[in-house]
Amino acid sequence: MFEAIAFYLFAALTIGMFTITVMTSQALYALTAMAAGMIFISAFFFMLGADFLGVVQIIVYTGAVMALYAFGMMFFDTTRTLVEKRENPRTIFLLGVIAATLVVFIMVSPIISSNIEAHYPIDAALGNSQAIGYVLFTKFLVPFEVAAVMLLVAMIAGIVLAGKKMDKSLTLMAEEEIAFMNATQDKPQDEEGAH
Amino acid sequence: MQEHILSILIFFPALAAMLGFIVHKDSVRAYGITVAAIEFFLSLWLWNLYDPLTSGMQFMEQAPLVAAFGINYLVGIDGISLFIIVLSTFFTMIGIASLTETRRVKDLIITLLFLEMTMVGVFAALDAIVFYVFWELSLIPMLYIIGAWGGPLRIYASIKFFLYTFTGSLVMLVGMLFMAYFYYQATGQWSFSLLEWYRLILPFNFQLWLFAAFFLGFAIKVPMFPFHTWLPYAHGQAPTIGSVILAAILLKMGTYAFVRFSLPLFPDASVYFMFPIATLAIIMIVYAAMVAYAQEDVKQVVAYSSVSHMGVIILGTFAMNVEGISGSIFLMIAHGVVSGALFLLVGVIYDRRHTKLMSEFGGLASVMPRYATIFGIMMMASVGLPLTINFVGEFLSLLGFYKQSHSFTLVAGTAIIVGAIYMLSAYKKMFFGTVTKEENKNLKDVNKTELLALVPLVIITIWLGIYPKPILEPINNSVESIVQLMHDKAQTKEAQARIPNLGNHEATNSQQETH
Amino acid sequence: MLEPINVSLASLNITTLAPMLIAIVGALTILCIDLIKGGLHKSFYVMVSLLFLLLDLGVVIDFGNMFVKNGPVSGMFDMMLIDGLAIMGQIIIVAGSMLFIPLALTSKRFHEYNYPEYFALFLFMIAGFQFMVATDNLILIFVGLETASLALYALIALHNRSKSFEAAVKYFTMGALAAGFFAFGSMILYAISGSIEINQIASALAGDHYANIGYVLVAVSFMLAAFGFKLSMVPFHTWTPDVYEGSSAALAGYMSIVPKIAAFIVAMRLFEFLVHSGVVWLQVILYVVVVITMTASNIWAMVQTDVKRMLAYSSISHAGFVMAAILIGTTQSNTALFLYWALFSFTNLGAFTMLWVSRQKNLLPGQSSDHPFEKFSGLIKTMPMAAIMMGLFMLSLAGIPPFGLFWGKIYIIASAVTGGYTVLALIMALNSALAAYYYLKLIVFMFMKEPVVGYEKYYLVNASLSLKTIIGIAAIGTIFAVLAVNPLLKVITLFVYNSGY
Amino acid sequence: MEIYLYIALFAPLAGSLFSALFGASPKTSITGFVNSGLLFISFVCSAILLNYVMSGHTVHVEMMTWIATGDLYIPFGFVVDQVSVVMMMVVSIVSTIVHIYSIGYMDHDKGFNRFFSYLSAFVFSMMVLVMSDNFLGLFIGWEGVGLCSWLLIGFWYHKESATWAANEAFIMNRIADLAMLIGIFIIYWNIGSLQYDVVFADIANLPMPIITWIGIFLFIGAMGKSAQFPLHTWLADAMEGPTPVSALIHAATMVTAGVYLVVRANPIYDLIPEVGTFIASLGAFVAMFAASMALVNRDMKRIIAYSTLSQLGYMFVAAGLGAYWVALFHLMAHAFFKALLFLGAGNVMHAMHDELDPFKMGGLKKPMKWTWILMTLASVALAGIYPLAGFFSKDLILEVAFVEQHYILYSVLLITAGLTAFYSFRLVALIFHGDERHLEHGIHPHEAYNFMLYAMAPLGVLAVIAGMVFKTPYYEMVTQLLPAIEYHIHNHTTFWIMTIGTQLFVIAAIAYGYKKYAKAVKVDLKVESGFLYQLLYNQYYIPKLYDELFSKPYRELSKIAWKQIDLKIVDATVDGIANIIYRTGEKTHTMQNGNLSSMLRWMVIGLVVLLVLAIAFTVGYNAVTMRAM
Amino acid sequence: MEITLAHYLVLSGVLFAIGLIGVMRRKNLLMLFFATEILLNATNIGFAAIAHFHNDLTGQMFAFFVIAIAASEVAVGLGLLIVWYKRTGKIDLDIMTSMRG
Repeated sequence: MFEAIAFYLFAALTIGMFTITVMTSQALYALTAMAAGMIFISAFFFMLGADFLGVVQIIVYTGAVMALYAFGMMFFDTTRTLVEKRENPRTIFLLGVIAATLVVFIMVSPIISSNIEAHYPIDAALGNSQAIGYVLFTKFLVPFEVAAVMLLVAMIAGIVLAGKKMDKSLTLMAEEEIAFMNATQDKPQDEEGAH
Repeated sequence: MQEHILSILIFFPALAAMLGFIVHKDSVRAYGITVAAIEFFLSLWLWNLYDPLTSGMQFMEQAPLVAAFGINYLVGIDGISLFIIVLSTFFTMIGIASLTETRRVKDLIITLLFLEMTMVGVFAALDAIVFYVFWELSLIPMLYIIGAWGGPLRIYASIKFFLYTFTGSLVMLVGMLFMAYFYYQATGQWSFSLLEWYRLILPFNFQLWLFAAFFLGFAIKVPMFPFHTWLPYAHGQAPTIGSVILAAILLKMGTYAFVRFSLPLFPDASVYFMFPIATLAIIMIVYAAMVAYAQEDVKQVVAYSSVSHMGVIILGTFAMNVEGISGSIFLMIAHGVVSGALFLLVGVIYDRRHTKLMSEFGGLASVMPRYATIFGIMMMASVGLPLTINFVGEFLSLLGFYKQSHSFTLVAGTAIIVGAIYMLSAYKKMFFGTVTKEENKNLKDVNKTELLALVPLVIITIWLGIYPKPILEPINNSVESIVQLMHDKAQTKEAQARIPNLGNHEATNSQQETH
Repeated sequence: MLEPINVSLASLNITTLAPMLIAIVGALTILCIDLIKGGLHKSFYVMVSLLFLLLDLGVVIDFGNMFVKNGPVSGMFDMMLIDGLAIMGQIIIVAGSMLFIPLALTSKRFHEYNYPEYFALFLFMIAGFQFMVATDNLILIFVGLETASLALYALIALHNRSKSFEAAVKYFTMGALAAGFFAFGSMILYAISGSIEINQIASALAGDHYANIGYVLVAVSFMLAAFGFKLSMVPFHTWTPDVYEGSSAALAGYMSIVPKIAAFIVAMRLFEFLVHSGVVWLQVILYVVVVITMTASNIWAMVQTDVKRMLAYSSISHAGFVMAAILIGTTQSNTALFLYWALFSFTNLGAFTMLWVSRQKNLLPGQSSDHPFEKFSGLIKTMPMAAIMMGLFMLSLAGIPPFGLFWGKIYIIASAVTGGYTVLALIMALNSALAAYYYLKLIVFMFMKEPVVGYEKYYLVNASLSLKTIIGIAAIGTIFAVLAVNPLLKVITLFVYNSGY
Repeated sequence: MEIYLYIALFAPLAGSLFSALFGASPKTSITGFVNSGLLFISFVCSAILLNYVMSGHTVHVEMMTWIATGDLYIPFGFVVDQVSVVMMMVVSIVSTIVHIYSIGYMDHDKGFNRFFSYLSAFVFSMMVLVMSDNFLGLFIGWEGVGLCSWLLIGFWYHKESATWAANEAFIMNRIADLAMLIGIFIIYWNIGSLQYDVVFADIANLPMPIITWIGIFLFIGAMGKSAQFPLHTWLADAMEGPTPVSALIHAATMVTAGVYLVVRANPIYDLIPEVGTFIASLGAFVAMFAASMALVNRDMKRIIAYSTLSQLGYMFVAAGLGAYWVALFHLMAHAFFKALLFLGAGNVMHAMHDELDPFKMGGLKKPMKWTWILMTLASVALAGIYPLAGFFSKDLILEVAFVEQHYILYSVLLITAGLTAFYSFRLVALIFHGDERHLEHGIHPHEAYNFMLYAMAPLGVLAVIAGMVFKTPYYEMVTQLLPAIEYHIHNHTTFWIMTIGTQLFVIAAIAYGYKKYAKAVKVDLKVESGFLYQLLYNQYYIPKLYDELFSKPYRELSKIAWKQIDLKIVDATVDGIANIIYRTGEKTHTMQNGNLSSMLRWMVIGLVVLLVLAIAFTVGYNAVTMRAM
Repeated sequence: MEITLAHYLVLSGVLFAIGLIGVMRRKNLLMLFFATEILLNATNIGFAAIAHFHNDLTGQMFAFFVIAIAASEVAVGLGLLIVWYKRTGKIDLDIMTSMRG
């Protein structure tokens, strides 16, 4: 019963928050609502016994991602509301609603699962984080490492793209201009991106 | 060298074309003529080596290409392909020799040499994929020739030509793959070799579908009504050399393929479709002749006349007997010579006046008597006068089909009437009457280079009209083996009845020897 | 309680990671070198990347040899799966990349090549793709895919002009949506099978006889949408032309080959068991998608005014063509897929390289794109060799024999015939005819029109020896493909067959 | 003997090629002489062969293979037998004379050499036609003469009417040739050979309908060449050619090829008397029909042409009734006097500067005495007055008709004989007698060259004696091959009544014609505006009818076929398909509007569509499985 | 009233649909990125729930990696957005239509 109440409560909250995120015209509201929604989601994780995931959700999403977005918002000066032109709002909602209905239609039917066996069963005796640790560093070691590479890539990409060197485009400059630019600069700024 | 003569014949022009890039553009014409002449003499040598009494394939060469998929480089010739090959090399030579001042002559000659390779390749190929490769490849030089050296509508014409034929042949390709698949099912091995395919006896309904697939590819190439509309544009826009080769050789690919593929592979379907196709052929004959009669441009007259003649060839092919098929093959060669010559002739006047409208001419007989004479001879050959090359083919084709249907032949026979109508009226418009246009009064008669190209054609036209035996005999032997094959493979009652059994053809052969 | 886990190093089969590790190490090396000594010329990075890729390729080929002897190998807790598909996929990926990387050596300077990070990202991307193909775990596929994609977005954007940003943003956004689809699809699959490894999913589904057919179909819908995006199937293709146009021609050519083969391999793993288990719906849907993709993109390609956009649509069409192989799902068709793609790589890379060598820095006067058809007008007169090369690639793309793609084409059509998809075979054939029109359009411009005065100086501006070499390799590969078809066919059939496809 | 055969055959060809060498150069008399000489040689050889054949031999050679494929074997084979040798003689005599005559006639023509080339080529073709030993060989000649006829009718190619007539002749002949080809096809597929000897030996074994069809188709072929109704219009128009051509081709030789064919194929026609009757009836009809048109025509050459047509009708009557030797005999006799008549007309034309309307002539007997004599002679022969050639040949046909009890035919022919006499002498009278009307036009006529007259002389002689002298030896020789049926009216009274009656009738007709036109020419407007006169004058409106019925519709249809069907339907369909595809592209490629929102929307739409389909399938699938359970 | 897997899956589906709506209707690129985060979060709930009901850790792992991916995407996305903003001064995607057709 408690579980049900909690589920419905958080479900309503999450849906509400995300609806605000999607519908509001204020970027700040959207951001805040999303951050709230993420936290509510972590509640589900806790409810489902995925403690580690819940923590990660809060730290990564609400902490890192939101901070990044907030930083972005400041950079973009989105306090002034952007007037969004809307064409065919009805189509959009229709599509959304259809998608939701269809998915729900399928989802409500019970899964006939005669022979599903857990490959990595959750051992009640083991804490969630520990269990995760086990799995992560055995079975999912490779994806874990690749995820590290991915983050590295993302970092490099982010830095390079946001870097100053992008301000002047060699692609668009004539060869003479590039030569002139290189000559006038005392020191080539090549390392900048890597730092 | 003799074992590889076909490969040499196929790839020599291509190699020469590559080297041609290096030749200086002032000398490239001489180079082109030299190469084409060597090629022509090679093909004559091939003829010389060819044993006319054997009916099978000769000079076969085989090399694995995609062995895993059963594709082999497999070439060989029989009496049917031999002469079309000779015709191709001959016309390339004549064509290059008769080239007048042209823009970018180097490109043109190199293109022509590539074209020659594809033409020889198509007729020598005995592997379906190799055949297809050359078949498609031949489109490209022609596309370029029409598109780069053609008239004002050249781009439209060339694209139409290309896409139309390409579309048809893609359907044919699917048919070929099917055929190979059936072979695979039957034997557990992939093969595209025609000779292997000949041994397959397909169920009737498969034959029908496959026949239809091949038919589309061939019919567009021929071109058969109602797929013919690319032809007038292609001819109308192409430079002289393009039209000559298109009419003389490229169209023959379609009819040749009918004989090579459709008939022996699908004898029952061929018989089943005989009358629909004959109907189309008759429409081609009469309708194209009428359209030709209505033309204002002399080149279009010749173009539509080609369609009309191709109708007779198709009819002969689908006569399914030795007379008809031999006749149609002979007519292919004949029509090649004659229509090639006619296009050359149109080119002669086009070079002088830069128009092809018949209303611009009139009375040319008095200004250009030699031209008028040659044109007249070729026209009469086109009309099918006995003792010219066309007659033999036309007569045999119609004779052959008469065996199958009397009434169809009667209607198809109007070819000789309607053909005379448009040809004579065109001739009259151009050559008879008085010279009315000032520009025409001082036209120069055909010059030496042009004569060099035309006179051999005239000689061939008459020589083979009087003495077709050197060509007809090898053709006959090869055709007999095809007809026998068809008879042996035929399953339906109708096909067995319609395709004659030449079981005793050894006997008939010896009979002929005693004549 | 906490039992120590004993894992023998041998059973891990760590070597299965070797190729990707080489690429990653290469990327890191480049980054480190840049730290130590900056300002090195791009040719240095090109060669270093090339060396690492060469190593990578060597290892993959060695895997190939082992595969022939021992069959599929798995490693790292069954995370890695080195089967024939993985090996061939990696060969195409790495070889394609090796042909691509020298394209950086243009005579003009472009922004991206000024970054050592560009090359590092490039190698990371390759590693990502390699992971993607060398596993049947959806997580690793996802992570590998994202690694590669994120790197790719950056590579596109690094070209540094508004069009490339636009392209990157569009690609990125749609990619994010597709990632959502992928995740959701995986979730449903997980829900019904309790596993995220494709072979286990397959056996689980087969085990309960597709009782959850609704779930399966919804999952497949999401997966189709996700891979439809990657493989640019209509209507998930909309990014393709814009992204190709926005990125440099070299990268566009690269994108048309390498990411797609990776996605194809995953699609093969994911969809073929479904096709085989008689999910009629999937057959129908794939059929429709394949046909629409081929036809619609061909039709759209006809009306393009920019060569690169035309080639973009053309590569959509080729992808649709190859997708048919997955629909057919026989050994022959899967073989055909690889054959086709190998041959397509050469030709398409050649075609895009031809665009790349003619890339001027600014737009042509009076034009709104880099490579309008007019730029190539009358090329045969100004630069005959270039025209012939470009014409060659166009003919090959159109499937004119005996050039490269023709052999792939007939093999795919043949597999359709053998697989019983007669109508599909016909549609594929007729689509080739449609396609011929727009390839021909470029040929018409090059060979049959007069040059536009003033444009000739923009052609071949970017050519350098290495670019020309690449074009030469592509041309040789295209012309003499026929000689390579037989060995390729044998090897591929062996690999595909022994991988169980 | 073979050598003579080859010489007779190829001498004209040699002449033709020789002249062709000079074809484009200005006149060189040498061509005329050489050709005439060669033809004379041909004539001599023919005569030698005749002599040989008279003694009961025949010569049969096979020069070489022509077409051999399948079971078909056609050689270039030539046979000189009793029938062909007659034709050879006729052809070589008349052509030699015409050649010599032409040297004078074409004296001032630019195309002198060309003319001789064509003319000799014609003789060669004709020789092939008559000497061939198979049907296809005959067809070679058949088409060859058609070609030469086309060349020679259109010889003055700058004249629109000439070229038009040439084409008309060629095309009309082609219509008939098609039938002939079909006939040949039937023969081949039923007998397996085209050699005369084989065919005639086996023909009787065929079923009746097939023989009938063969007969009909071959005869249609003959109708074209011999200008029988309804394919007759070209002959009159063919008079646009130079007059020697008319003499040789359109009177003496080519047009009789049809008769020759029927005579040659007598074993076939013997088996199908119904067809024979039809041929005879048609012949009789044409005889009268053509004669009636000749009555009022105002063109000298056309009158003679109609007369030729009429005489061909006679021949067909004979051939149709099985009197092949009679037909051939009349053919021969007719060749002589009709050629003479034409050549005479040629002299007149020369004198009158190519004026053809006899109403503008008159009184020419003074300046052109010899011509007058010769033409009168020819006309008398034509009219069939004893003892000239026409009497023996033409009256024989009347007798045949009578003996065979075809009294209608007989009466028709009899009337026609009267008409023939009338128009012949109307012509003679108009030209040579009466006022010198030509003076008004400022023409001063003169006699032709002497050598032309000398050349004509043998024909004159032949026209006189051919019947009397040749009949018996001819009969003896020819009946070795042809059915030897003597046509005698056994009742002597009847015979004499008929003979004398016919003679009187004809003489009366001559007298009437002479009287009416010899003195002054009165133009009776009332008669001339009458329906009958107009009908005859306009050739029964048949040329107009053909024009309206065939030429114009064909032209219009052709235009429609091209402009409407070919361009607007067939081609437009092809282009239409291409355009639809292209338009679709143009219309729909805007879905790629570059806006990221719509791109994302497309993706979602794609997903939703997939989901909809998935659910639909699931529901359907479940429903099916439920029912199955 | 038991909370079953279906409840969670439905919730996941609804959230996903909300995300889809956001993706479709947003013209502000930044807020568009928010919507893509919602998509991924929606699946995460699903994964966690399935893991719970299957008593299997794999789902949680997947969710974990999804979070990682989402984070990486944000980094690259923002990077792209920054260059775009620097170049144009706007983050409105409607102006991003220089390529079309």
